[in-house]
Formats: sequence, C-alpha cells, structure tokens
Amino acid sequence: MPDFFRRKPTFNRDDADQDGPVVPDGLWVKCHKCKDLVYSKDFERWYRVCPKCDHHARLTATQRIDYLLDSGSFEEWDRGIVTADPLSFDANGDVYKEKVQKTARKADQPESLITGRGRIRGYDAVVSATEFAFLGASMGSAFGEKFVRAVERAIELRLPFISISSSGGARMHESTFSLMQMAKTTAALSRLGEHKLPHFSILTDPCYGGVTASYATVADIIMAEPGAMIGFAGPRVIEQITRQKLPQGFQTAEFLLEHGMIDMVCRRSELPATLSLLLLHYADATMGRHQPEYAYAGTPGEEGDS
Amino acid sequence: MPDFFRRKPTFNRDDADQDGPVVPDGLWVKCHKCKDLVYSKDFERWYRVCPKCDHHARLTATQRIDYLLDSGSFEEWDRGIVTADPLSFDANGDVYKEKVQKTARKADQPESLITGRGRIRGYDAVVSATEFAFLGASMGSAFGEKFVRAVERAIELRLPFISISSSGGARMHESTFSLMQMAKTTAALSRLGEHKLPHFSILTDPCYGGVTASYATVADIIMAEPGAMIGFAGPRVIEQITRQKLPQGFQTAEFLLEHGMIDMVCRRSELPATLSLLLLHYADATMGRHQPEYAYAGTPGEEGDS
Amino acid sequence: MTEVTRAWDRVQLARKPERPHSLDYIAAMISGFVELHGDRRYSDDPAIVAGVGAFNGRTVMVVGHQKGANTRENLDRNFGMPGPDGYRKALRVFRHAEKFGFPVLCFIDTPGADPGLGSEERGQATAVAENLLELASLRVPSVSVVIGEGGSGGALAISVTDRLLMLENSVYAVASPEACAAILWKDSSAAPDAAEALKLTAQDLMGFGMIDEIIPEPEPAHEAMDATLQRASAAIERHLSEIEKITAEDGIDHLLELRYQKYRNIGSWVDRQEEILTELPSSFASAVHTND
Amino acid sequence: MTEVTRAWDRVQLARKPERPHSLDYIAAMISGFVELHGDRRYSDDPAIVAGVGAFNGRTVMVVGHQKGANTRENLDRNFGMPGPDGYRKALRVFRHAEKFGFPVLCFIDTPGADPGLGSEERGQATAVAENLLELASLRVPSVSVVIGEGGSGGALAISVTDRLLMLENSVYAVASPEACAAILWKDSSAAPDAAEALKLTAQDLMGFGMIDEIIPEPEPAHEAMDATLQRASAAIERHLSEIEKITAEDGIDHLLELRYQKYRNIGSWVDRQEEILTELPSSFASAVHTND
Ligand SMILES: [Zn+2]
Ligand SMILES: [Zn+2]
Repeated sequence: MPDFFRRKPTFNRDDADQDGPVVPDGLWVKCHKCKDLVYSKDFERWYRVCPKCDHHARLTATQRIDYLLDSGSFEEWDRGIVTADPLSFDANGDVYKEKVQKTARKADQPESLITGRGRIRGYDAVVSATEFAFLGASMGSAFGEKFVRAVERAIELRLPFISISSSGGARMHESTFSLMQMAKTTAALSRLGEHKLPHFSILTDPCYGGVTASYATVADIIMAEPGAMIGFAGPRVIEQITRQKLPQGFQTAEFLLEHGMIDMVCRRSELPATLSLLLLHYADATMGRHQPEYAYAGTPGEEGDS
Repeated sequence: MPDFFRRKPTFNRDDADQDGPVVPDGLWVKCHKCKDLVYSKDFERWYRVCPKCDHHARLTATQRIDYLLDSGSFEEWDRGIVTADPLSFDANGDVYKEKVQKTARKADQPESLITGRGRIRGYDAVVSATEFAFLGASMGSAFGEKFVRAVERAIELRLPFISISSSGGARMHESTFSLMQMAKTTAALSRLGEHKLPHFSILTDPCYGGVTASYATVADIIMAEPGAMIGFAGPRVIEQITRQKLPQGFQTAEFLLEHGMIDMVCRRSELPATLSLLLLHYADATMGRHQPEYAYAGTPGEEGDS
Repeated sequence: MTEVTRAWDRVQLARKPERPHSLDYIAAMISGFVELHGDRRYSDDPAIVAGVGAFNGRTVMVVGHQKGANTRENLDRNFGMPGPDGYRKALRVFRHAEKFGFPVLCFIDTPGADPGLGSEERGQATAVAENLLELASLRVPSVSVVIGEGGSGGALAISVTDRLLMLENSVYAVASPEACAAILWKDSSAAPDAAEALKLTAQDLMGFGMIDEIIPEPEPAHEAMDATLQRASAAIERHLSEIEKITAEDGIDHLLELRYQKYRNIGSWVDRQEEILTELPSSFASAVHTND
Repeated sequence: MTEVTRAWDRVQLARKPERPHSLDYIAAMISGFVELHGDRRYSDDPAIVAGVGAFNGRTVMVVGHQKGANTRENLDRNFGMPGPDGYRKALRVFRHAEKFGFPVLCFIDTPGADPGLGSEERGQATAVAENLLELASLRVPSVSVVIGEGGSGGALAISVTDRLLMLENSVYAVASPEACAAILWKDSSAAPDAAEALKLTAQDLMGFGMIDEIIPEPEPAHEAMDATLQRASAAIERHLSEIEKITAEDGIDHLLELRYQKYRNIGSWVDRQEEILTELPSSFASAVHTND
C-alpha cells in the first residue's frame, strides 16, 4: 500500500508547484513572475499571492481546500477511488501504470481530484479540487467517477456544488475513457441543475482541454483567478496551427472576462467571501428555506466590474 | 366608406412597388436593378423576378398571397381592424389621420398587414403578409392586433403560422403603442410555441426596425428572399453614426446567412415548394397525426447551402 | 408653446448625467450584490449590468442599462446603448433567474440599442427579439422601472415584465425625439415638437394605461438622490409583493396569463368589420377570399 | 508489428476523402431534407451541417460534421473542424428538435474542434460543454454514428446520444494519433504506435462496451458506397425504433435515465477504500478530514 493514500498533514509545496516560487533558502521565496523575494511566512499568509506583482502561484488540491474552507470542516470522500489501466497502455516505453505510481508519489496524492464536503464561512457545500501535480490534472476515469459521486451526493444532501479546476488537458493513456468523462461529469451537472442546486466553478491556472470543455464551464456562475490561463487548445498548439503570434493577454482570465466567457475575475483572498455570499443568495433555492437578514460590508468580486 | 376596404380584384403593381420595374409601355417592364427590358407577361409569370439579374422586385401583400397560396384558398381575416389615432398626433403639419387615409388610398389596402388562412400545395396554414405601401408596413396597433388575432386563431385551429414581412421601421405616430406591438406579437408567438406549432418567417426587401426586432426573427425557421435588405437600424443611420462606409453586401439576405441569422436564402419561385415541404415535415408535431409517404424530387432551399 | 416645452424639459431631465443610474439603484436597494458578466458567446457588454443579490430579504436577479455619469464613463458604457452581447447577457441572467425561481428586477435607461456595424453583424434585431420572447414566458415575477430614458426596442428588450413603473421625470418612446423629427420631418431641430407629439412622459403613459405606477419626484432625482432611491425601492417592493402574492395564491401560470393579457391588450384600433359587410363587393380576386 | 499497422490502417481508411461524408448519408436516407443554417449569434459554420427531413416516414433533425471530398471543399469546410458557431448551430437544432419532439440523428466525422484564435475568443470550450449538457437532458430519442474520424471533444459535442454506432472502419479517440504522439513523446512520427495504444477502432470500443453496434464494411465504405449507406440506414432504423419503443412504453424520463446511466457508467477505476481504512493515519491536516 503506497504512502500517497494517506492524507497529508503538511503541504508539499515545492514539488507540486510548477510555476510557483523558487525558494533560495528556507526563509524567503522568489516570485516566479516578478522575481522579487518575499518572506516565506508572509507569502503563505497571503495565500501564496505575490504582494509585489499579484501573481497567483499555483496551489495543490490540499492547499486549495485549506485556503477556501473553514478550518477543520472538510470531510473527504472517495479517497479510495484510484486510476486503473483500461487500455493496458504500454507504448514507446510509456507504461501508464508506472507513470501513475510515479506521479502519485510526486504529487503525494492518490488521484488527480479531491472531493468532499465542507463549509465556507459557515455555509455547507460539496467541493471538488483538482491536483495539477497528478498528471496535470488530466481527466481520467477515477477523476470522473469521484466527480460524479460528489455531484450525486450533493443532490442527495441538497447542497450546492463548488468545483475548483486546473487541467493540462486529456488523459491520453485512457483515450475514449478519458473523453467520455466529459460527457459523464456534465450529465451529472445536468441532474444537479434539474434539482435547482447551483454549481459555482472556479477556474485556476492553467485550465485547458477536456475539463474546460465540460463540467468547468457549464456552471451557474464562473469565476477565475487573476492571470489564470484558460482555454480549449493550448497556446503552443494554436501558434503551430495558425502560424500567428497570439495577442498579448490571450487566454488569460481577464481576456475571458472581456470575451464574455466568465462572470468575474476574483482574487484568491476574496474567494471565500464571494462564495459565501453566493451560497447565502442561493440558500433559498437550495434549501427551500427563508434566508437570514442581510448585513454586508461591501460587495466582493469587484474585479469582475471591468 | 372608403373604397380601399374592398378586396382588390387585380393587382395595382406600379403604385405599390417602390423599387420595382419602370414600365416604358404596357408590354415591357424595365428591371430596376439591371435596367434590362422584360416582356410584361413573362415578368408576372416569373413572380416579378428579373430573368437577367435575378432581382426580386417588391410585391404588395396581395401579390404575396397570390404567388404563395393555392389559387382560391385564401380566406382573409379581420379586414375591418384599422388604424386609430391614440396620440391624436398632429405636429409640425403632420396629421396622422390624414396620412393614414392617404396611404390607404395609395396602397389600396385598409391596413399594413393582411392575415388569414390558406393552403400551400394543399397544406393548411395561417398566413400574415405586410403591405409595404401602407406607411412602409410600420407596426401600428392595428397591425399588431391583426397579427395576434391570427396567431391566436392558429392556436385554436392547430395550424402552422407563416409570416411574410417587410417593414421600414416603427410607426412614429403611435409611439409607445407601436413599440409595445413588438412585445405583443412576440408574446403571441411564445404561446404558439408552447402549443408546439411552428412559425416560419419569410423576410423580404426591405425589413427593418421593430418588425425585424420582434416577431419576424423569433421563428423556428427563417427564410429570406435573395438580395433582400434586412436589419435593425437602416444603413443611412448606421453610416451617419459610425461615419464608416458600410461593406459591400452589408445587411443583404446573403450577409445575414453568412452571419448565422437566417436559415436560408430562398428564391421566390421556390418558396411554395420549400414551405409545403416544411409544412409536411411539421405536420406530425402540428396535427398529432402520421405523415403520408415521402416522395420528393430534389431538395428545395439549396441556395441556403453556402 | 408651454406644452412642448414641458415634454422636452422632461426629456432633458431624464437624460441628466447626474441622475442616478442603474448601479446607484442597485447599490441603494440590493444587499450583497454580485455582478455577473458576459454573454458566454462573444463579449461582456458594459452598457448592461446584471447580477444577483438580496432585495428586502429575498434573492433577486437584476438587469439594467448602465449610462455613465460623465463623458469618460459614457464612452466606456457606450452611452448606455447595448449591443447584442448585452442583450444576450440579460437573456442569460433571465434564464438563470427562472432556473432558481428568483424574481427579476430591471432598470431601464437607454437612448436605444446600439446601431453600429458590429451590432448589426452579430444580430441586434435577433437579440432584442429573443429577449421579448423570453420575458413573455419567464416563469418568475418581474418588475421594471424606467429610471431615465426609455428609448425604442433597446429599452423594451428588458422591460416586458409583470409591472412597469416610471420615475416622474423619465420618458419612454418608440424613438428619441431627435430621431422621430429626423425621420418624419427631416429636421432633428424639431425634436421639442416631436417630444410633445410622442406622448412620452410618465403622465402620458399612465393615461394610456401602459404603466402601473409613477414614482414621484418632488425634486428631480439628481437633486434628491436618496429620497428618490428610497421611493423607487418602496414602489418596487409594493409591486413585487403583489405579484409574489398572486403567484403564491393562484400559481405562476396565472401570473403568466396576466402578463400575456397585459401586453396583448395594448393597442388602439378601430373595428370597421360591419361597415365592410354592408359593402361587400360581388367579385373576388383570384386568391383573395374572405370568410366574413 | 502487424497490430500497430492495423489500427493505423483503420485511421487511414477513416480519413479517406473519398469516404461518404455526412451529406452523403443525408442524401441517401433523409427524404425532403431542408438544410438549416446559422447559430443566430455570429456565423454559419460550414463544418457542421444540420437540418430537418424525413427518415423512414418520421420527421427527424440531423446534425453532422462535414468534411470535403477534396482539398478545395475541405478548405471551405475547415476540414470538418467546427468552431463554436458550428456547435451553437447544432445546439439550436437540438433545442428545435426537442420543441417539436423530433428524434435527433448525428453523424460524427471530425479530426477535432477547430483550434484557431477566433474559436478560442468565441469560447470553443464553452460551446462544446453546453452541447454536452444539452444532449444529456434532451427530451427526444437520439442516435449517432461515427462514420469516419471521431476526434476529441469536437466529436463528443454532438455524439452524447442514446445510441452510439460506429462504421467498421471508423475510429474514435480522445485525440488524433499524431497529437497523442506529439504530446506524450514529442514525436508525431510515432503516430502509428499511438494509434495502436489509443484503442480507437470500432472493435476496441465495442469491447469496452462504449458503443452499441459496429456497422460492418465488407468492403471499405468508399469502395461500396451504396451498400454502406444502406447498412447504416438499417442500423439507425433498428436502434431508433428500439428507443422510440422504450419512450412510448416507459416514457421519455425512462429513456433519459437510461441515457444518464449509459454515460455515468463509463469508466475504469479501482476502489482501494478498504486498504486505506486499514492504514488510517492518526494525524490529520488542519482542514483535511475524512468520513471514512
Ligand atoms: Zn511577483
Ligand atoms: Zn434585372
């Protein structure tokens, strides 16, 4: 039984973070974008967002949940559902089973998706978060199965569904099995919608391929983190095929906002406030009950206000 | 009682046809577009389409019905519904009541819309046709009332609805009364749709403003005649405001097809065949009955096949 | 001619840049407003604002035209003239509201739909028409308020609601007085005459039975912002409560029937059917017959 | 390595320009076909054909990818790679079919969705995703046939139907073998290896239980066009009749339940829940707990 089936008590930041900060020593981290040095503890306190250039460093699934949910509220589901090898993929020296074992150890997670329920500022929700370090959070069968189980339990429990996504694309090693997870996850959300339960989708850097072209964009409200790269085809593929230079800011969250594809760009630090507000607004529809009195200080999600 | 309340036994082509052929003598007509001479009787036989340049000359409402419906099948409805003067419009020497009388005489029709039921190659349908010579077929209260009554009767009779539209824009002299006909006609079509009855819309030259922005574009299938000018704002208004030269072919039926706004460009001579085919296809949904055997020679509406 | 001056004065008041605009109403009466963006098709149109929030303890979805308070803002907002992308953002929000059973509030404030080249290319007419269709059958209560200028199909596209209210100094017409004068008389300087003739004031429309209430402005809205916003909020609450009560008691289908009749019955025409019957001609055109 | 050659040969056959394409199937089996155009939003995408017609005496709506038979046609049809406008045309036709209760037939034949700049700008991902959502809950029977190349989400976007059939020499995969080889091994010349590894033949997918029938090609489709079209027509009729019967007997909700289960159950994974339970660690992360 490999070690990665255990839940991680502490973050494993350096391995999992492909665009994250370089750590010159234990005390300081170097921002991947502006190259400035930031005091480590501050960086963590600021949700791993650079105070100089606002670069949102990539997070692991565990960090996501830790930053977003109320402390101690997360109850993980289906941690035992893991990848199989439906195609017996072994070609050109590329053995899927070995790759999965290696990536699981590196990511220190048994799968590319974590699901469960938790609370955001006191509001219950079902949550899914992708683990990019696990084969680029490509959507394999286990990913799809965990996602659908979570949606189905959200329906049973009458809870809203929040997905946090990043993905490098499809899981080639599962071919049509991977492809069909797009249909499978989306079909589950269709049921969620029939039960009048909302789906809020949070797109994070990078988000491409099957995930973007399925469950992550059929949401009632779509948010993205600043600067996140989001698209169907990757920029290199597009450049190769069109032989055009891509415009400045192409496929960024801000670009998608301008092109009408997302509801707002929301800073990481404001996600809990914005989501809890939405959970409050949709509580009536969700729980069939009256809402408490409204008393807000300010309006979150202002960055969407372009 | 003015003469124009009577149904017209013969066409009154020259008055009503603002872009139509100039008639140098009784035997020949001159095409408005290519200026070629065409033998009058041929021109009529060819649905008033120029055999040289395919220019589709404008038609009166009566001509529309005569060309489209099976001979003798048309039963007109609500011919008595005519324009009132809700705003007592009298400004700058512009007296609405007088204008309406004058236009009615000129158009030789009591209103800007004709409605009724008829047959197209044997298939029953409710039909509306605009009379452009009547104040540019702008949508006044009487237009809206006749349209809605026709739709409501289509629902009662469980018949498909076919609208044939041209319009210069809104009826200024009825202001909000005119504006609200957009909501009124569209609401009626919403009911038609709830009853699973199809609406086929035929856009003809010129079709602008309130008509285009309401009932004429909320159809299950939208057709337009070749070269017809169709839009929301007129080309002069757009040029004035944007101070840009409009591109070649802007707002033509072919332009709209390319931009995804209509289903097909259909030559006038092919309209009866295409519509009867559609009426056949939708007969099941309409009448809740089985369809006859299919035996077609060729596929109409091929011009849409761009 | 004092009458003309009066209507034209209303037009000027309705257009005042200092007048409260949609986002001001939203800030005043919607708690925890979360703005939603984009049509999911092409762009996010800043001439339409939309979002979700709480109105007196219930979740509502809000859609409004958004003008700017100054020239720079107005350039950003295209002077409150939405393109098809704006109407499609509204459409998306209407459907979202219907899915979750949230009432819809709309704020009307536009000279008209954008008449530009790109708007035509992307189907301005179709976009307006689809909204009319959607609103006619939207299965949630809806209230709209004309807060400034209600111009043409561009205003109508988000105002076909269960209740239609107007601020005392707002106007609503089939076209701007300038456009009307230019079209009818090729003379846009005759706009004041057109303003009068178009019967575009709240008082006129109340007289025609076309609106449900005039929200008074003892002082013009821009000189008494807070009082105006409070009055508007109270009026909306009153009408929304009424139609929520109808829905609760008689069902949403009854509300939809009332909404249908509301718009179905707007119109002024004459029925001369009997006169015609007495003068029926003996001959018919080849295809033109009558069932009279 | 004969096995590799075989899968790669299938890919070559599936891509043959002389192979019948969607419009050929439509011409052969749909009477009185009327092609419908446009997304009502932005453009008419020639890489998707759609329309209404009669299939064995019932009205159906048809949607298909359309490749060209030669280079010029292929340039016109963008090699059968639809943009978002194409998927939105399909979406419109799906909804139209649902409104009137017409079954939907889809023909799958695309290397994938268009990866161009404009497609990204107008939301290619969103367009594909919305179709998946729509098809999952579409309240009419639906059948699709992979007639040539079924590539990636661009194929899936019009193939989430009650029944999925494949021509014997068609292929269906998450990506083209070339793309797969380039992504995994930075070497697109290894495409034949990828073709084999991707398990993309009709036989493979039948083995996985992912498709409902293989339509045999005793001779490759392009060498026996009429026979192929007839076989396809017969297979579609058989499956369509079956699901029409289910709908008639058990109701459309039952059909939708079957459709849901069909896709919900695709997947191959392992449940190690019990192993974990025996190795449960004693300490938890601050926010990460488990209900096991
Ligand atoms: Zn930085
Ligand atoms: Zn000519």
